[in-house]
Amino acid sequence: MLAEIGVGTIEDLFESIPAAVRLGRPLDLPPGLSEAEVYAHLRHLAERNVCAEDELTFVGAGMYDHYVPALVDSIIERSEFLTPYTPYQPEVSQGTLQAMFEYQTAISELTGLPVSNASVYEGPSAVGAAGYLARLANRRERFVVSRGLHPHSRETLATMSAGYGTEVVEVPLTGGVTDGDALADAVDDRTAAVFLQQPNFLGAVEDLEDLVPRAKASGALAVCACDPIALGILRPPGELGVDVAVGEGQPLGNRLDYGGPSFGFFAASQAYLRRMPGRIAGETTDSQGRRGFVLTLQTREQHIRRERATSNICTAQALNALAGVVYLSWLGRRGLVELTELLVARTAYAREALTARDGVRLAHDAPVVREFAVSLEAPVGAVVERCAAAGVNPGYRLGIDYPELDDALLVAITEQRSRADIDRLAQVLGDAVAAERAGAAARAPA
Amino acid sequence: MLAEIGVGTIEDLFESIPAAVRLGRPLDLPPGLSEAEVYAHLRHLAERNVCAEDELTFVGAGMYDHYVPALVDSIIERSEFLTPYTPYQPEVSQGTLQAMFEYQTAISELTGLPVSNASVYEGPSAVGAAGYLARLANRRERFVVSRGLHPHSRETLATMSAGYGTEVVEVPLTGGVTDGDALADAVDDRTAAVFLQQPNFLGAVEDLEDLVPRAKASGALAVCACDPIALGILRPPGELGVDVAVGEGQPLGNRLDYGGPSFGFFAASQAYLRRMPGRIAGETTDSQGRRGFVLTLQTREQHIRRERATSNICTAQALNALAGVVYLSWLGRRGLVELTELLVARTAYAREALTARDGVRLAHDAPVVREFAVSLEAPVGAVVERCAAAGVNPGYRLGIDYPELDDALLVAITEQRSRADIDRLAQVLGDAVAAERAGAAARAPA
Amino acid sequence: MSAPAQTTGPPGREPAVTIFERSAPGRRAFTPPALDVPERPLDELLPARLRRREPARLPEVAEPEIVRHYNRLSKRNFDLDTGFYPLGSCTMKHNPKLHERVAALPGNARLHPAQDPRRAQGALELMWRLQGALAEIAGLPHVSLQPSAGSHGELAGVLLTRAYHEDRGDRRTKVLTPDTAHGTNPATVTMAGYQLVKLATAPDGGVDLDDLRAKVDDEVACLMLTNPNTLGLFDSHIEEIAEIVHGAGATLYYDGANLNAVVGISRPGDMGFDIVHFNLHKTFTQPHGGGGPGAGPIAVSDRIEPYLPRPQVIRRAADNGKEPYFDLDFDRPKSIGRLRGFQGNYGVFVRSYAYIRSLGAEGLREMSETAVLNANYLLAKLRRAGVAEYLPVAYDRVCMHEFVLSGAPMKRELGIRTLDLAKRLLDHGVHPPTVYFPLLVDEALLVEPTETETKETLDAFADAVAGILREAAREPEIVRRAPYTTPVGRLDEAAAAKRPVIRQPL
Amino acid sequence: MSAPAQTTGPPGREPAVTIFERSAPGRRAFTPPALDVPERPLDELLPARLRRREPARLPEVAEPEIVRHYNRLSKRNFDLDTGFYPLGSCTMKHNPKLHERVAALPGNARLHPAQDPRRAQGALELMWRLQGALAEIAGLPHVSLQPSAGSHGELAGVLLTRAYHEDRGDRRTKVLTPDTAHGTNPATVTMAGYQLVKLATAPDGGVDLDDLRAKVDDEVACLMLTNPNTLGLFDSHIEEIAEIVHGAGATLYYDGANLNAVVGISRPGDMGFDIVHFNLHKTFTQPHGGGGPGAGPIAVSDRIEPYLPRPQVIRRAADNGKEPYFDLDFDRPKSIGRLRGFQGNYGVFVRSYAYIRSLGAEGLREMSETAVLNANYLLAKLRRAGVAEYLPVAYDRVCMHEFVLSGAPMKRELGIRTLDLAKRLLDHGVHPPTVYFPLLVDEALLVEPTETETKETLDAFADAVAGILREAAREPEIVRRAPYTTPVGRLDEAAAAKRPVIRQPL
Ligand SMILES: Cc1ncc(COP(=O)(O)O)c(C=O)c1O
Ligand SMILES: Cc1ncc(COP(=O)(O)O)c(C=O)c1O
Repeated sequence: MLAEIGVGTIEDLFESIPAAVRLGRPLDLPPGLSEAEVYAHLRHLAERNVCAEDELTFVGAGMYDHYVPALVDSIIERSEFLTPYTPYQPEVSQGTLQAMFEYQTAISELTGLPVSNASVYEGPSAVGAAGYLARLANRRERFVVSRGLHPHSRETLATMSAGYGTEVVEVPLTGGVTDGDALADAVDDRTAAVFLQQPNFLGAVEDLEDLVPRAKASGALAVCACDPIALGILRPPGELGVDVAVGEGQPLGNRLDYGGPSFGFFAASQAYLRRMPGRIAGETTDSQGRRGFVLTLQTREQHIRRERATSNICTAQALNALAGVVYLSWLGRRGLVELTELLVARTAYAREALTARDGVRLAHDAPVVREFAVSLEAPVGAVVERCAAAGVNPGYRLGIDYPELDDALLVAITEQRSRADIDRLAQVLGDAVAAERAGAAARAPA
Repeated sequence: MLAEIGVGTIEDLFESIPAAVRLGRPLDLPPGLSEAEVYAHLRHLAERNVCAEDELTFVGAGMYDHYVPALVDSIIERSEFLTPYTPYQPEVSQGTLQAMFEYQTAISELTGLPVSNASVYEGPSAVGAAGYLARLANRRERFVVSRGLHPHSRETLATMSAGYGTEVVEVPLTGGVTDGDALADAVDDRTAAVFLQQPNFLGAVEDLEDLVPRAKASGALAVCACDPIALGILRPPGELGVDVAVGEGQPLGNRLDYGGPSFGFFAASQAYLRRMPGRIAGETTDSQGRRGFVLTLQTREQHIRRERATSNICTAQALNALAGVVYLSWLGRRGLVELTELLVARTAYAREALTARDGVRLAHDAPVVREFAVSLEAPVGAVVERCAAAGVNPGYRLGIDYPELDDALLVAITEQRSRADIDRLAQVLGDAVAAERAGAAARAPA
Repeated sequence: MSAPAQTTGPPGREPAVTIFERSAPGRRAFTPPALDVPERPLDELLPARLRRREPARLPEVAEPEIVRHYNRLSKRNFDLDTGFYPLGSCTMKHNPKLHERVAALPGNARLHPAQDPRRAQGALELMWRLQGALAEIAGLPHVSLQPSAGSHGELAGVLLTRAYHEDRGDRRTKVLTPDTAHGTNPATVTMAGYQLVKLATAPDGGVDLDDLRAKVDDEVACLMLTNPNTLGLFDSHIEEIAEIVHGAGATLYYDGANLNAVVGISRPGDMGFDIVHFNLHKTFTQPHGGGGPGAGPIAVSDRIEPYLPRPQVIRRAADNGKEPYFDLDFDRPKSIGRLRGFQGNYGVFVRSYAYIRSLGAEGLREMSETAVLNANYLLAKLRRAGVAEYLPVAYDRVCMHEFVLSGAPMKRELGIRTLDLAKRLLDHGVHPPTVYFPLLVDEALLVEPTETETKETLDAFADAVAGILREAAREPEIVRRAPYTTPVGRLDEAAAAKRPVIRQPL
Repeated sequence: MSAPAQTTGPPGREPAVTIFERSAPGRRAFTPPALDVPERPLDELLPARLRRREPARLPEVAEPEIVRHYNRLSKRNFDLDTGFYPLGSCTMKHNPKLHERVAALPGNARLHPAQDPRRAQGALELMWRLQGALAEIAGLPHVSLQPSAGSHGELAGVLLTRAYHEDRGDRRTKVLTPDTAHGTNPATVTMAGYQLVKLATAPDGGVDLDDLRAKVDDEVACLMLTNPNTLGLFDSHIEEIAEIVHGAGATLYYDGANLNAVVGISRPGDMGFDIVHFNLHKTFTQPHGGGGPGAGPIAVSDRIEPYLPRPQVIRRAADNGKEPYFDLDFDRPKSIGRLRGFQGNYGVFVRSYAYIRSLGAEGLREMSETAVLNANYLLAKLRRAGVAEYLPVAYDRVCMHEFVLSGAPMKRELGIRTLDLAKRLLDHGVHPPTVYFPLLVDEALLVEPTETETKETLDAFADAVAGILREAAREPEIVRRAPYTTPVGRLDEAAAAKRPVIRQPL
């Protein structure tokens, strides 16, 4: 091959690289390994993680241990979906493009909004992207954010705001839900957008019917981050005046993967069609009138509009979104309802089972779908460790993000947590709290 | 749909079944479960097995813990290979048929025999099938079998002999290998076939160059069961006059699967082309002269020849054979040699490392490729239990099949057992033997 | 405008190239682990005279080419996950994806068959539970999972029959099978050392009872039957047949390939059968893999039990009041012995067990009801589509899970053979039914839709068949020269058999 | 004779039907676990006013139809495992199958991101090791794995630049990018609140140094570069560029999309870059998935480190002389904060780490050497095949891992646009190169073969291009109306944008 090129050595091909910037030594990395050795090494690393198969876990906090049907894996593992690039050549990408179209339809159905893109990175960055949309749409410079919004979303929004230049003010929670009056006070005519979450981070279902009109009172956009599973039973945000609905797509057929890859969904009302970030698939016909699909409205995008693009996103999460629409097809129209009703029933049961134990109280009594918060009359960290020792992960420590809830635990239920599992949690958690209190009493001065 | 058929109820469709033979009650089986529940149930069952990921295992005895490359799974999981039936319609089965043709070529290369079928069930039944071929070929009624043949093969041959009417006589081993003189004495002009194994069950490499001519002296067929991996370094049986070479295909890219499904390979000299059992793919052309592949020589088979067929086999192990040829392509011409040379080197090392420990002796000193036998000066069962407690499975207890080797252990090495692993085995096994001997000494009357 | 010739065209349509032809010296996918033991001359370890002189000429290819090669090959297959596959007698039902997942769990996939039973309790329990479920479904108390496929189960069954008779000092020489029997039945009879005697089929499609009475005698060891039989018809005289056969001291063998019609509805044991084989790759969803793997467990009555293959999976009561545990029982003095290595196709058992647990008692019965419903619906639909004139049903009765059409009139009137129809169906994106089986029916077309197909799919199939018949009436040549849309056209099988090229010349 | 019209033809060729159109009331794949808690009226648990009135109109389909639907859809895609995919700037190299296996290990796939770090040591160690490897490859000491893709890494990088300057009380307003830059660069600049200033390209394809000197001033926060750039050329003046940029107090940002050319050969850090992003889905084999997932980790110099996103994966020395352990560090007062939820696209990290361990130091260097060799070989081969007359290389220099041809003469002489050539290539079973990028080059064709392709594949591509040019000279209409062998022909994108139908009307 070198002869064909007309050079003597491979070295010659790198002549354009000045000597001064050549590495001139081997990389300081270990030598290569055979496949069996790499597999063994990674298996040993993986075994040092305590995963959802190793303990009975009730951690949620934005990502949930739902069962991922085998059919989802079998489809997304097909090389025809797994290995192609973004569908730049529609004639040989109809599979991906039609799947995007189907995905957009499903998200539109869940959110009650007519416009969905084909995915963004994940939940919190989707919130940041919604902020950018609002910023460009009404050129205002202020965001009002409910404290019920996922802490990662609030932080991501703040990080991105430092770039596109917006200030972020927070509205407190009362009784577990966003304080409507405080919200109304916080919103003014400089407010670009108001950010809510449904259900909010504490699992509480927000009264969007009340909040959204107040949020939009002076022309701000209403943005709502949603749990897509909960949307199976809750009023769709679009029905309640929300302008942009976003969220973390992981619960829809994506594995936990220690946090990613998953996908973010992004839906909006018709008014923002041409301000959407990311890819959008659209239906059209070919030269012979055959139905087909293409990437459309590309003049929004970075590769065409460059510095005037609605977003800089390029590679997104197409494969994860495919898993999402396959999962939703697997659940189906009735299945999603049945799933959410099961979650509501088991969550109500869990709420009672846990609070029936001494030293465990509800942190709020707002209605919930699949996650709720309890306050413990014992140090949460110590209680969690006792539970872990018993093979139970009782939930997420709210104190990590909410100093005011340092005594609270956020408990999530999925269809993989049976009544027996919940009873076990109540037992183990109750015992741990009791043990900690006993210990504290013993340590207390007589 | 019932209306279209013109009946009132589904019951009506079963009228031809007399009431007396109707079940008339629900099956006494548990009610159905959701996918997540079935998965959880089977995962819990699987966790109650100690598999090759849970212990350091040196068990072989016909099936080996080789690394199965991810590429093999990714190919055999493709629904186009996984779900079709036997390729009865060649125009839409070229994938399967060409893969069979490639597989036949690879097996022919390994065995040094020109004719290979597309697979039989597994190793031992392949030996039985070879017996049936010989029985029909020369109508003789006597089989001579080396005691080095896998005990499962010997038993399967006996089971099938009871059907097609042959008697089976056994030739002993001396020094770990088939006794050539005893073999010569056992063979007579009533002998239909002589059965050898390479390497034999004790891991010893047989001197086929010496044995085969003696086996064939009075017109019997020479049948040899082979370890396909060992054939990467050993003289191919076809070169040494073997008429039929068969074997267990599991080591070629098939998982252990607690014994199956795997595949049996079956190769023979040209003389037996039309006596082969099972499917054979052949090359041909289509109406437009395009190259293609079909199932050929079908007049041998049960669906055409019926009671005069060369075998009753129908469904075989096509998918497992596909894994086999993909694995052999992955190893490649040089890779198979390098793999076997590594096995030979590590096995020699292991033989020395183990016998360096007190109370561990070679059970035979014949040359070996990847498996060898040691004798222990302590009760093997108790030693194995001590090793198991230390997370090591030291090998297969030969006493199970060879009363005369009740003190012996058969130890197998694969590329997944490193020098460090072998050192650990030597340590654990040596300690176990020592402990048992100490115990025995203590118990012994002063 | 169609694609000019010089293009390779879409994937799967390019000329066939084998993996050996893609080989180039020095390429490789596998790299061995580094040699970590002291290097020693090979001759010391393994004398040169025992070693190969030339490496086996395996292909030299890197992973990307292997992946592309087999990926493209796969595109030259039609498969069940792509379209309708009504291949009669093969029960091409959907294979749930869950089954591949559970079979691949390391505790199953990487469990060595020689593992001590005490350390394989999960696998043995699964096998034990599967045996119990199959026994209940068969209506026979004892099960061996060992046989590797249906035909292997048949061999086991006839060998059991032999052992049973011989144990009673009764040497019999003949086995009966109806002329509708699948080829594996007669082939098995010979392999098991018996002489085959064929039974005629009565006008109603069942066994000709007079012929049976005439041929049954104390030389007959066994009658092998399929019920519903290969015509898709349930033999209503089964009780009488059993009486006659048992009256002569012979055993009655049930070929379970058609069990999909009657699970939870009628049990072979209750019909009077002594021995039953199951095709787990048919009724119980093991994917067919292009010709296997499968599994052919057998269920038997008490009198046959002593002869079952070795080892048997059993549950032992533990002494000192501990949990009972599962074990392999080798201590079976009257056993016919092993039929294969180790314990059977365990990976297949996992899938079938998962299937039985997913459906449950009710689901299994619904499975059979729907299979029979779909078959009768398709038959009615075909009639309505007007195909009966050229493709009449061979036996005009309510069918079970499948039915047989005869292409004889089509051949007579239109000059189209069943084979032509089958090939033309390929252009409609469906796999043809089984053709020319059972042999009894002239130009037979054996159609088995299975329970996992939708009404829409069945309707589309009926329309396709009707369309082809119309097409044939107009322009028979189109059908005779089909298929057109497949990777290759009709292949020259005669040439392949005359001058067999069954391996790549290297 | 071609297939008569009424046949659906081969799988993947049938008319498009959506999963919603396959829906039929009452069908389902999912069945929920039985309700195992006391049943209570829903209104008690969740007030009706908060609940949906109508279920979302998701499709009603059973597993077999879902499988077939997406299986058939998949056959309408061209993919890397099927054929050559020289999509410039996208590094479509083979994705080793091992990576999917290790990513799917339960310890990875089912690990919750909020798991206590003490119980996620394996994952954190993997991330820590990957950070170290990427730092060594970049020649910059500090790495954050958080960004989800290249463009996300760019945003992180420019926000870091902003934080760096502002922390020093230095408010800057402009960011420079060359006119060859990828669209994500300018889009990122705006998103990060900066004003974009474009730099001209010199005749040698590098940055126009005079233009740079003219435009650089103390308002400039950063220069974003790709090196080798999107022309596939290494900018030999990189040291001088760095000097100029740093001289003005600005940072130098490295867009790592083209890193595949120089791994182990030349390091961005050594070139003077302050911030680098990696595209793990390019250089480090994460499969592209039809548009993601990916990951865009960043590596930075000491002065940028304080501002890195939160949390960082660190190794802590344990007190009482225990093993050091791995942890998430949130205590980073100057951090720009989070860019996303949790710790990043961990599944992508697993694949990239497996890749780095498989290749090792030498393998990684060979990877880049071969990528550059293949690109130059293909360029030479194309020349020899005589395409230069119509498709000259845009900048006639030794290229790195990719090169740009200009279709301008082809358009002029033959009336064939680069788009036409691309579409006709589809009929040859290869994916076309990137077209119309970089914008700088008229009728651009950006070709990146990657290191995992064989000489045979490159030769076949060169022949295909040459053949199309000959064909175009003879009968241009054939090329202008291509493709012919794809599931659909050229699609009307204008209509799609004019009257957007972006969801199924239900
Ligand atoms: C009626 C009948 N009997 C027996 C068999 C043989 O079963 P197997 O292919 O599993 O050996 C078949 C398979 O097609 C069959 O249809
Ligand atoms: C040169 C260049 N920069 C940046 C990007 C953006 O990377 P990503 O798609 O990962 O966001 C790309 C992707 O095509 C690219 O080619």
